[in-house]
Amino acid sequence: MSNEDNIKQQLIEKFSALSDKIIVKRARRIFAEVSLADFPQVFDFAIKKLNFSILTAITGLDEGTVFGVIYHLSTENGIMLNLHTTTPRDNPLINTVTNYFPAADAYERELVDLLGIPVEGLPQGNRYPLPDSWPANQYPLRKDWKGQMPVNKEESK
Amino acid sequence: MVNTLFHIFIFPGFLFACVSGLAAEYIDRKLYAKMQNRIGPPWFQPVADCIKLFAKEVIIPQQADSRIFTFVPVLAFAAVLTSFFYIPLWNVKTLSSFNGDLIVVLYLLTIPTLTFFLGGWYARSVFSMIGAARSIIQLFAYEIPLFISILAVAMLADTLSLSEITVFYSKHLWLILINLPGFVVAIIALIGKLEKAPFDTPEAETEIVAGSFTEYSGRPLAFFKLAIDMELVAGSSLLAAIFLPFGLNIHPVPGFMLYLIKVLFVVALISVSRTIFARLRIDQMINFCWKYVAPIAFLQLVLDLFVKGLIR
Amino acid sequence: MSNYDFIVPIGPQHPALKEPETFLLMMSGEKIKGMNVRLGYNHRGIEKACEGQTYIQDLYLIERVCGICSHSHASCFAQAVEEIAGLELPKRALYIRTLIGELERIHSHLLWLGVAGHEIGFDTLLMYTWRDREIVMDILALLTGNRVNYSINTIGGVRRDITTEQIPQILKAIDTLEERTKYYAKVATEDTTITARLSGIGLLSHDNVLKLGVVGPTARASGVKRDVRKDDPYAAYGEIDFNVITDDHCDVYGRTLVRVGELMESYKIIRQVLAKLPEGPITVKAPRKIPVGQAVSRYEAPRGEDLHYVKSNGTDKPDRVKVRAPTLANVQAVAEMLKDRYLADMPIVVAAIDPCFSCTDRMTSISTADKDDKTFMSWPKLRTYSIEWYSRQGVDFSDLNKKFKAPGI
Amino acid sequence: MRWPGRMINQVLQSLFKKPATSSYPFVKAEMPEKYRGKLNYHPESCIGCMICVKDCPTGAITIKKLADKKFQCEIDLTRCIYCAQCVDSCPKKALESTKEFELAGLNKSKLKVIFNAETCGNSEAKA
Repeated sequence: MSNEDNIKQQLIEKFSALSDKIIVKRARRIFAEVSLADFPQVFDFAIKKLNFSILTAITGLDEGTVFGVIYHLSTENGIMLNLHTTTPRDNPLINTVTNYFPAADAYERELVDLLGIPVEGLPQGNRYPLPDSWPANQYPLRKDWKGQMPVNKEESK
Repeated sequence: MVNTLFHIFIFPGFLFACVSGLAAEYIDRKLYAKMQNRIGPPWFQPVADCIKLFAKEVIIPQQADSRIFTFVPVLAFAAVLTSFFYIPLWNVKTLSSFNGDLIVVLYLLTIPTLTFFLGGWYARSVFSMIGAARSIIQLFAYEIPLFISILAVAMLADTLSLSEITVFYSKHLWLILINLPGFVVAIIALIGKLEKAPFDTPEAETEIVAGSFTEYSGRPLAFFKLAIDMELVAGSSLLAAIFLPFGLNIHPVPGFMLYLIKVLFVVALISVSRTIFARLRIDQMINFCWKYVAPIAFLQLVLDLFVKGLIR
Repeated sequence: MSNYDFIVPIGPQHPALKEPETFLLMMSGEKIKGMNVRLGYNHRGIEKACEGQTYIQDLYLIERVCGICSHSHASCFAQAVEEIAGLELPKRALYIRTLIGELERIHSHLLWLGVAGHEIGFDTLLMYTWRDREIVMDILALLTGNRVNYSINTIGGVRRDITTEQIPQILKAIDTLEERTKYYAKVATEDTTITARLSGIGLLSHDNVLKLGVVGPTARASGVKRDVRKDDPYAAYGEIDFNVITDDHCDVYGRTLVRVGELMESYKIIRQVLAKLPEGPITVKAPRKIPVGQAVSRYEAPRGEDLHYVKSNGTDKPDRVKVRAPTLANVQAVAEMLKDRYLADMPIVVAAIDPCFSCTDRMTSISTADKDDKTFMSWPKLRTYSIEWYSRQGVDFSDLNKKFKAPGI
Repeated sequence: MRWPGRMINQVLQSLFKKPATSSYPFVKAEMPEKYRGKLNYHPESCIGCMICVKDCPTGAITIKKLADKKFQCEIDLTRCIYCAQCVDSCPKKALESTKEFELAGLNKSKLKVIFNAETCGNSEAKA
């Protein structure tokens, strides 16, 4: 029973809803689909019990009808758990994880700036990564955003 | 009348000071480059820098006090220039000497540091104010050991006039060994005065851009640069006159050669120290000066008192 | 928090910073009381641009995220795409990729050693380390055809092979570099002026590292034994034995020791790679259209753990590319390290995490619609714009002795 | 043995050594053999398959068909990033990298290098 399956087993015991949603893609990579409702408990369980002590990154996705957010957690010896949650497109809202990881505010500010997903409980501070003079509610990473894309010449012909 | 004009403008005066200052800077930069395994600048680089700076636009910050801002560099330049008249260059005789001209020379060589402070403080920019404050803090750390060691040497010679000091020491040549600790203290103080590497915190490039010179550009900056170069030559010739007084009354031409070699020796010492030491933080610099340099200066004082008792 | 007298703007342009970022230091006297970091100036829209180009073209774009660690980003991206496409790379390609990765680590650490020397005012160290760095740059130019952007990776392997007569040249270069690095290790540890400037500053305790998620040599200098090459081996690191250098000085001096130690390890790794270089092809045929899937790949860049997330939608263009550079994780710790330190320590502490802000920002600030491209700013217009921009940041030059507020604090 | 100025012997030795730097514009600098510099195009072996145009990350290369079997290639040096992906993708080896790296120019028009079949048989650049 490799370490990854062990973790998968514990997760499924604790949260029966996840039983078919966890895939061990390859050594040291576990992908899990978690609904927004019970995300906080899964997140807390993973950090406290399964000692995923490091949050390496937070990725924001524009998945058409919903916004996806992936939390990449990893343990000291390299196993990575990627928790994927979705939030509705019309009024997206996720709550912050800076209480567990103070350094996560940079990753969350990226969600706010680039995808327009407001993060509740984010401490006040400089905006990142877009400049202050960036026009309001323009979110570059959304698929329907039509800025001056650097399309290379071959396509424009 | 013509003789004094010649002395003021040509020999130990304006022309000689500028040319020797620029030559000293060239030698310093070329040695520094060669020691870092680089080719280094061509011989005319310092001259080219000066000409470029004189041609550049002079920008005076809006909130700076423009009168002080423009006058202060000229003051530094003038102070160093006048100190040339009192330093016995290659033989005992100086242009004008009176009892106490040692104090005048030491005072004239301190004025540039004060002008760095005034220039930096009245430019009202954050970087230059921090740089100005630092140069004043540093002034106390190296000035007092310098005064103690030089006055100890003067006390042994029982006079305060530079030419009589050199006459006295050229008679008792073995006293040079006694004054060696004083020479070490004076070299360290000269490095501090010129704000060269280990003590260049007031113009630390990576912390406060250029310290008190941040807001300067064009002619004022050229005057400041020239003042520092000339101070290098003036300081080295003062040290050579007091601490290496051998061969002072031989035939003028070899005498002048010997003087140039002595100044070159001091400039080489300074550029070696600039190459091999990292820049000290301001608190480390003060600890170093009061922990090591000041005790050596006091040791020099005690030594001179002891020897004075012996030979008088 | 108004216990400061004035603000020193270590602004977007400053001699201490190699790339644009703003540290507004709240100072009282020489002590730093607080700090307000603003990033995002070097933002070039690489993630959005990646969605508009094919995978092969993206490789060259991802490679330009950063000048010094270009191979790290290219390999990380290529690994993710190969994982999605399920490609089984030939062994020789993995070994060559590891070789170029280690050569890049040498060139990056030697560059850092020089920059650290420059930050503490010791330019001789800069001149000597950068002279020796030329040796490894020439080797890289010999192997890959370019000194900096090597572009040796392609989807499914590498583009150039290592010929037999190149190997002795590499080994000779490695021997001279090893002897030079031993000399620099001796200088960095025994020169009291350097150690005085490096030790005791930028302190980061062991649990602070874990709390702030710091990565790379900065974390390893505080005793945290984490190295992606060991924890999550990729390319050929599984078959090479090397040890992870850690140190427990927890300060800039410790980081210097860790980086010099890693240089020595890199020489050991390169010798093993060249000794065990297997025969065989260097690429495997990669499909132009990558099947639907997603992958997360990690790489130990010279500055720390670099993470790429790629999601593909079956076409020949990726659906989403996420790059998290090591510096983004480390920069949060700088405010922690600089609490109550002197202003003179600021450049060396910032340089100690070896920041690479072009990695961190990696997005374009696309010109806004209202300003048409042809407006050139005249000199006075630029001056007023910069004064107004700085006053918006809370740094008012008009009258320095009155206290002024910084945004966000 | 810890004392300040550890590099003094190395520093004094290099006083008498040859400098490591060379004064570049006056001394020619040589790039290694397979350096990826300015591109070179052989119109006779090109079959106009446009793979290079598709693969170029910055759209720097365009191929025009003058007559059958005769193609003209135009490389915009301001857009080219010298990654030599086109050299790899070309099935007929019509493109190759040269060692030339001094490509700075004063006017942009000179940077549009046009390789034309008729005027330059041996694909000399008509810049």
